[in-house]
Amino acid sequence: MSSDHRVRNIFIQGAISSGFIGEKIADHAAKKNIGGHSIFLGQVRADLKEDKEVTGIEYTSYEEMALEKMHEIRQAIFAKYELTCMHVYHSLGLVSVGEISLFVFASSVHRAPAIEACREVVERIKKELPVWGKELLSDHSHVWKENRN
Amino acid sequence: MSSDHRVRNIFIQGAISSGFIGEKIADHAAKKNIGGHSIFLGQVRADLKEDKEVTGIEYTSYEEMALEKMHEIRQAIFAKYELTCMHVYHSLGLVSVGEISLFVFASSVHRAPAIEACREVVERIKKELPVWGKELLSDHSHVWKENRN
Amino acid sequence: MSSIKISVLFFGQITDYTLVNRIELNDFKDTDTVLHYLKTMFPRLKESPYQLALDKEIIHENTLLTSHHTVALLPPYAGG
Amino acid sequence: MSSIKISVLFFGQITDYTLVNRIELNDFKDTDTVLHYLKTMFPRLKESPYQLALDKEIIHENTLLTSHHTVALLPPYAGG
Repeated sequence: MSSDHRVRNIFIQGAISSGFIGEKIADHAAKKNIGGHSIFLGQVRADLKEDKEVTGIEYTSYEEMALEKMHEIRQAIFAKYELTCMHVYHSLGLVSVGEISLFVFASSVHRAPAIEACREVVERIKKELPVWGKELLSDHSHVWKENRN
Repeated sequence: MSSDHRVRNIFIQGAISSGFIGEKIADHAAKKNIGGHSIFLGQVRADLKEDKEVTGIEYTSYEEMALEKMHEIRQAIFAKYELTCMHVYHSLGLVSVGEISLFVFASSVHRAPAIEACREVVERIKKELPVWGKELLSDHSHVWKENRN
Repeated sequence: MSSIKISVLFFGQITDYTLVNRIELNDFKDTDTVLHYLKTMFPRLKESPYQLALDKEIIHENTLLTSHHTVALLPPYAGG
Repeated sequence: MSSIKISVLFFGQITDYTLVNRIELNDFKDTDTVLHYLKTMFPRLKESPYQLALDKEIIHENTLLTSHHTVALLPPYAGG
């Protein structure tokens, strides 16, 4: 089911809404062996870049490669942690400041595997997925997002 | 605001709904310096106890003491981690299998403080808050929940 | 000498045999005396794990009581 | 000898000066020859950090090309 061999899509056009996140949480009420969920949400910040405020990020990806890589990460995480399920969503296109662009959701019987897996997946996504973010500035210029370690 | 000295209530009567969680996430769209949210959700499992299935947990607490303790934990966490804000909700009364009884929500500019603070708060809540759970079994008997480390 | 009036609170599995959440006691000078009395009243307390709180602070030693003190018997926590 | 036809994909900040996301090239025998050509066409590539992927796999050495190969120039990732 959750740890199957199918390559899944993770990309969502535009921001990930809080309603969507709430629905995904509700979907797990039927999984009666889950004891803990760990969720990470990445939100777009109004950083100052070259003295101008970031108003949003336009995400692009080498989608085919990203989905294959994500599949590989997923397989590795399921091999390493005893998870009930895991879901990953990443935005493409424009996400405005204050909106959510990354949603990682791991669940397990006891809490530790969900918490550790969620954290590791976030780190791997940021390091290993071919995704780029064009930070749009208040004067309509742009800079390219750089990830911190 | 978030790191103030007021003792806040954390208790919610009954289960914590996915709609409530979605709303709390949406509330943070206005905080434009947040880059990462880390969320932990505790969900009631249909464990087998004495060969009978758990159908729900009835939570009770020494509320006054729990709120003081939670306030102390909160102050320590804000002193240790650079957080934008943190929210904690715990159920009292009946929470059925598949429903959520604990919601910890930490946010920060960069992801690491939110992730580490969320995890530490969950561990401290389970160890340090005077809360008890009566696990109701399918034959109307009960056992008392014991936390694993 | 005026009477010392204290409250005793029971929680979790302890209420399975105390059947009440709270009792009021008069004229117990310290927490050891209270515990001794409670163990007579509720023999299962002798096999139950619990911590003692005095006015919401965990105590590990016998402590003198004054009026309006609240003693609480706290079985192992199980929140979350 | 039949012609070798490959695609080259550009991403992120590299597209600021390539202005296109994709070009098709004919008769380049290996990835070094492609890179040499691209650096002539887009001099800013010489100062840009990137990794090279051949058919979605990162490569670190010069690699022979055959038709339908896809070469991608990937600047540092910035997902999340």
